[in-house]
Amino acid sequence: MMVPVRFEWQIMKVKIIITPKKAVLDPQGQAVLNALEHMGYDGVKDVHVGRFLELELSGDKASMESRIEEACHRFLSNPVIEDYRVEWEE
Amino acid sequence: MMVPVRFEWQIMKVKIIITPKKAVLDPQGQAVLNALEHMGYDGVKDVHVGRFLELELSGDKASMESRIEEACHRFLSNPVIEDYRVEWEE
Amino acid sequence: MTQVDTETELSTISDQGNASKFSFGVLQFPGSNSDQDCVNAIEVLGHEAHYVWHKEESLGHLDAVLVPGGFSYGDYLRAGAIARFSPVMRALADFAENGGLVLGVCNGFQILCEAGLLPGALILNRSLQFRSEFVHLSTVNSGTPFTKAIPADQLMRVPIAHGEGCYFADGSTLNEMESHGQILWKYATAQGDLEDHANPNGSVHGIAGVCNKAGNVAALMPHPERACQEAIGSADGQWIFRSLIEHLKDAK
Amino acid sequence: MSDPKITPELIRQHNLTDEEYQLILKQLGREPNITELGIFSVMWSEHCSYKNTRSLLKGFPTRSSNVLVPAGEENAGVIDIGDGLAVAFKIESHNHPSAVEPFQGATTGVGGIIRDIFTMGARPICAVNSLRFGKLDSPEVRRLFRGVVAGIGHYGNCFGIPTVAGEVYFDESYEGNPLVNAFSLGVLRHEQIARGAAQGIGNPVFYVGPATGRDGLAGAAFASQDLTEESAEQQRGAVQVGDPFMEKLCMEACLELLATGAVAGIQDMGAAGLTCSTCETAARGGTGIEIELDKVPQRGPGMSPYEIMLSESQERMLIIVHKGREDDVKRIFDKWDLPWAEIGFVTDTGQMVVKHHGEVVADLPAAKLADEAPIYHREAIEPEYLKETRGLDLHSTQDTTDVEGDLHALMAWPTIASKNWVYRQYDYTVRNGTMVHPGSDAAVIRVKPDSLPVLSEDSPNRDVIPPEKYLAMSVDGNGAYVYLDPYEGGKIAVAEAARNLACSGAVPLGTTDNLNFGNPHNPELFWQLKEAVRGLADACTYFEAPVTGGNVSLYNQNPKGAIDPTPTVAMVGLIEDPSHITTQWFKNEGDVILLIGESLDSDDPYQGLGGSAYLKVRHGLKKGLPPRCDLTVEKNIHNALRGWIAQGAIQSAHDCSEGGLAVALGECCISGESARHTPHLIGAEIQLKRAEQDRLDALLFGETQGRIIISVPSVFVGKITGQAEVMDIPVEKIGTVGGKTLSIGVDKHQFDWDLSKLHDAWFNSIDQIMES
Ligand SMILES: Nc1ncnc2c1ncn2[C@@H]1O[C@H](COP(=O)(O)OP(=O)(O)O)[C@@H](O)[C@H]1O
Ligand SMILES: [Mg+2]
Repeated sequence: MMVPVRFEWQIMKVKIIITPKKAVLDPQGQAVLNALEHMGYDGVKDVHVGRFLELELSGDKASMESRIEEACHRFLSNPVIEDYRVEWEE
Repeated sequence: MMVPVRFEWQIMKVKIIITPKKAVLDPQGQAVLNALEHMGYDGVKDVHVGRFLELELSGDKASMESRIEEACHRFLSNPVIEDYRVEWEE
Repeated sequence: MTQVDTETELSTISDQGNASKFSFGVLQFPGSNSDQDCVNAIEVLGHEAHYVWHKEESLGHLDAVLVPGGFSYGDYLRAGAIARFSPVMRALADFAENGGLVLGVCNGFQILCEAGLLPGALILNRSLQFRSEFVHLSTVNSGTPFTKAIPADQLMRVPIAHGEGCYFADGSTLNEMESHGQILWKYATAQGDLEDHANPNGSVHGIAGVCNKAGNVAALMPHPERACQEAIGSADGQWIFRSLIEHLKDAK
Repeated sequence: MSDPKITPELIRQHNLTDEEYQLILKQLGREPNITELGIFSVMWSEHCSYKNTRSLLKGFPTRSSNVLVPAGEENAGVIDIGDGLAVAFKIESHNHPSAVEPFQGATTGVGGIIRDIFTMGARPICAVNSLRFGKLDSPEVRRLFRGVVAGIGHYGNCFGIPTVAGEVYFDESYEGNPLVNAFSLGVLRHEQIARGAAQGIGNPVFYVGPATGRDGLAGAAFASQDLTEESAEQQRGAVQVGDPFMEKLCMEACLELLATGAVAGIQDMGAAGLTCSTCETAARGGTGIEIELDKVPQRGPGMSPYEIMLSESQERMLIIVHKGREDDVKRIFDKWDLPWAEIGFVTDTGQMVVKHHGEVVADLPAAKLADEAPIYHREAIEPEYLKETRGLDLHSTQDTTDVEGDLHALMAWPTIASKNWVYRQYDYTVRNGTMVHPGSDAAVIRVKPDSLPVLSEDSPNRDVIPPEKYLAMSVDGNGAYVYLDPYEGGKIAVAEAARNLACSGAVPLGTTDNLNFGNPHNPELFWQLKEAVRGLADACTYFEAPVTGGNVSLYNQNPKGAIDPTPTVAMVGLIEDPSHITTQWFKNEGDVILLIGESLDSDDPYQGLGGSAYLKVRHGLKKGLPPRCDLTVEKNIHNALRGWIAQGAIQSAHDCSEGGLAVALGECCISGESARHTPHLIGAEIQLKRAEQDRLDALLFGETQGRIIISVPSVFVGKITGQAEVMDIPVEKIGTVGGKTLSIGVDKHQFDWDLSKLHDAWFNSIDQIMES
């Protein structure tokens, strides 16, 4: 049985953008670049391909912030090959 | 001899965020949500996983804009199952 | 390249009877799919294999652990990223910490890297496509528990089947790995040359498999467990398992 | 929420004709509501009811002493393979979804067929695929091809099932309407056969698998329409996404549950999802079923009964459980972290009752819905175009003057070229069972004890270790032949599959077919269907390979017209002994090359060139009559070949198909491969005899049926030719294996091909088109 929620948490959205580190091969970015060139999109100089996550959260923002940072570092990105960036939105 | 360029092309960056359409199953988002729950991140209510592209462009912004829109629709995203959003940055 | 008749040598192993049977654990995550092949390979070699469910918190008594291939948790997010938080992985880390032998294959390699038990990471193949084909492996360091039984110059013909098998580690990590002999296998041509066209996924330096600094945890992208009988195309994968068995025997 | 009124417009949108609507009124004795209308529309679509084809399908042979579950009874047929073991296999199409979204269309196609197999209680052990696309010079075709192959690969790879064989043809008739036919085969013990019947009044009905979303709404109805650009656009909201990970868990959990004995009936939710599974299980059980939609897990809020009932969300199963055994379901599905819900129970009313918020939203007679769809006997008229295609006069095309160029062109032609670009994306080694990988005439799989589903604790067979079994399979179907002569083309599809099995050392067990045709309302297209089915049926009967199931996909047309009529035939065979497993490539220098079968059919006015790859590639023609298929001769040859294989006399066997003798010889020389970039090239020296009236191109590239190239150690040659004479089988010594070239002499002419060049043309052709 679900217990009805007692008091209003904030509902937040957070966006997490994960991109390959510069030193790491980005075969997807390269392939997209080549394909764009091939198709005649000649103003495109470089392409990087990464992952995008959107999380919906409820809770207290301050504590969420540090937990999300931790999740990004431990789980959502792999620091050996990826950088991440977190963008909050209300 | 190279003739110096007469007028400055703009160097621009554009970010493209591609996400599964709301009505379409997002098993990846679901898997990440479950994993976060298991790991004790209990404030997370929903997760969507998409792709992120960063393009470096040179050229005239106005014409680039329409070309990038076109590329998003034709090639970079799969309009059958994905939505995309373009964010410009100078 | 020497050809050794693995089938005959195999029989000498199985002939030794129950006394010297070792017990291998094969981890099972949701989405593991080469788990059964690992068990099959161990049984072909005359030893025992047991599945260990990912929700287990202890491994029980095992001589060695195999982390199998597959798509644990659908490979969602990143291959191996979710599996490495399974309860059994804590037990595995303890087992490895105490010197236990751990061999990861394919998805198992990805999981061990994600878990930090092995250096580096595996990214998308440079072709951006899944690759399923036989490759030749050249053994770089034959002085480890995973390679000691492999005869010098013996190439191993084994299948690969992966979409994210391009090994990456940064320069300083690679240097360190090299100086500790942590690079175990590289992709080679049929003649044993380490040429780029033999590299099916773009791995840095053509690396197919590595081990940790202590030398008791190793993994590779190719599937030796799917190459333990001529009937299914090759028995060369036996060399790796026979190395483990030999090592366990020596350690007794 | 008020239901819309049932208007003629709405009825039409549901693809129901006026007569069909009248029949509904009669069956119900009242007007249906919108949910009920939706249910009728999917149940009476061609996809679910076979209303246009049922009368034709009756002509198929469906029984043999080995058939345990015949076609049509359950999700897939089951055939005995001895020692208490059996196989379940079936082929199914996902053509239209793949045209809309190639990757997801293909994944869900594979997922669907795998579900059909484990629903029978079998553990799926391999997958096979049969594909047709337009010509690869179009970027759109390349996009579809790339997406479909990646999708098939992805599903099988992630699920952990080897994809071991298949075929791909490229022809302009498939432009905009690709064919994606997926096959799967599973194994089980006889005692493990599961049934899709809702048995036991009062038994609870469980829903297992992921939540229901608005996916693939009306997909079954969609599969039963002509594909116009407009409909493709409109249907885009309907794309289903496959989740092989989920299905893998679902299968493991279902097999585990079946072993507990708690299951009274099990059925997958495929096309028409919850609708089809509830009313079919009730119809099979002779019972009724009642479900409450509030209990169905739902992905989004506010789904209507109509949407829930018609959703085609993937990877879901319906399980009827013996009362009192509910806990087994909960325990096992919780172990696998899978969602489950008890949504209803079996009744004795014969009605399918659907409730939503406690109110009845559908109350329909289950058996009528499932089994009493209208049946149509469509009009069939021999097509006009045949007058023209039969009018081909071979004399109007010059005999070849560039044999070397011809062979290069044929070997590089995508339909003939190596499909390694395709199957290198498929995991074909997982499960340690694949003995002959993709790239030979038929794939060979071994069934070992661990291939079988878990056995129940109290089975009397717990301690019985079954022996290994060896299965071969091949899928075939040449649309051009069927286009030019549907009856003969249908026969050839079956004969070629049987021949591929014979070449690998196997005896046919059974067949499953997918009928990919155009709009059946068009009498000419219906004639193609009718004639092709007749050909398939005759040949299946002849080869004693009963049809155990299959699928019909009609309305395959693009704005330019219908596809070439394309029945795809997947045949499964049994190999008695592992030493009989034979592959197509030459092995040893010095072996003698023999051609079994008449090198040229002297009764064929087109000398084997009608509908041939050669005419198409070198003269741009799809004309003439296809080569004739003499089933008696064909079967004789297969029997003889298997006999010689069993005697250990044969090193390699490869049949002549597209491209004829020269292409087959080329393939024998270059198709062996030991690893990445490690082809096994071995030459051959051939000398052919030619009668005066024989054209050179016909001799080399004609597609006369019933021909097999074997290589044999010289000590066996006398024995084979002697036995052949007794059996009245033409066998001719045509050369020896060895050397660095393929060289063919005909009369005084001598033709030579460098093997590495030939290999490059053949092996890399598709890769070059796709990756440049
Ligand atoms: N889509 C595919 N998937 C897997 N294997 C394929 C596919 N297409 C072709 N193959 C394999 O390539 C080989 C040659 O196929 P094909 O030319 O159709 O042979 P045949 O003419 O003998 O029927 C076969 O082993 C076949 O299984
Ligand atoms: Mg063949």
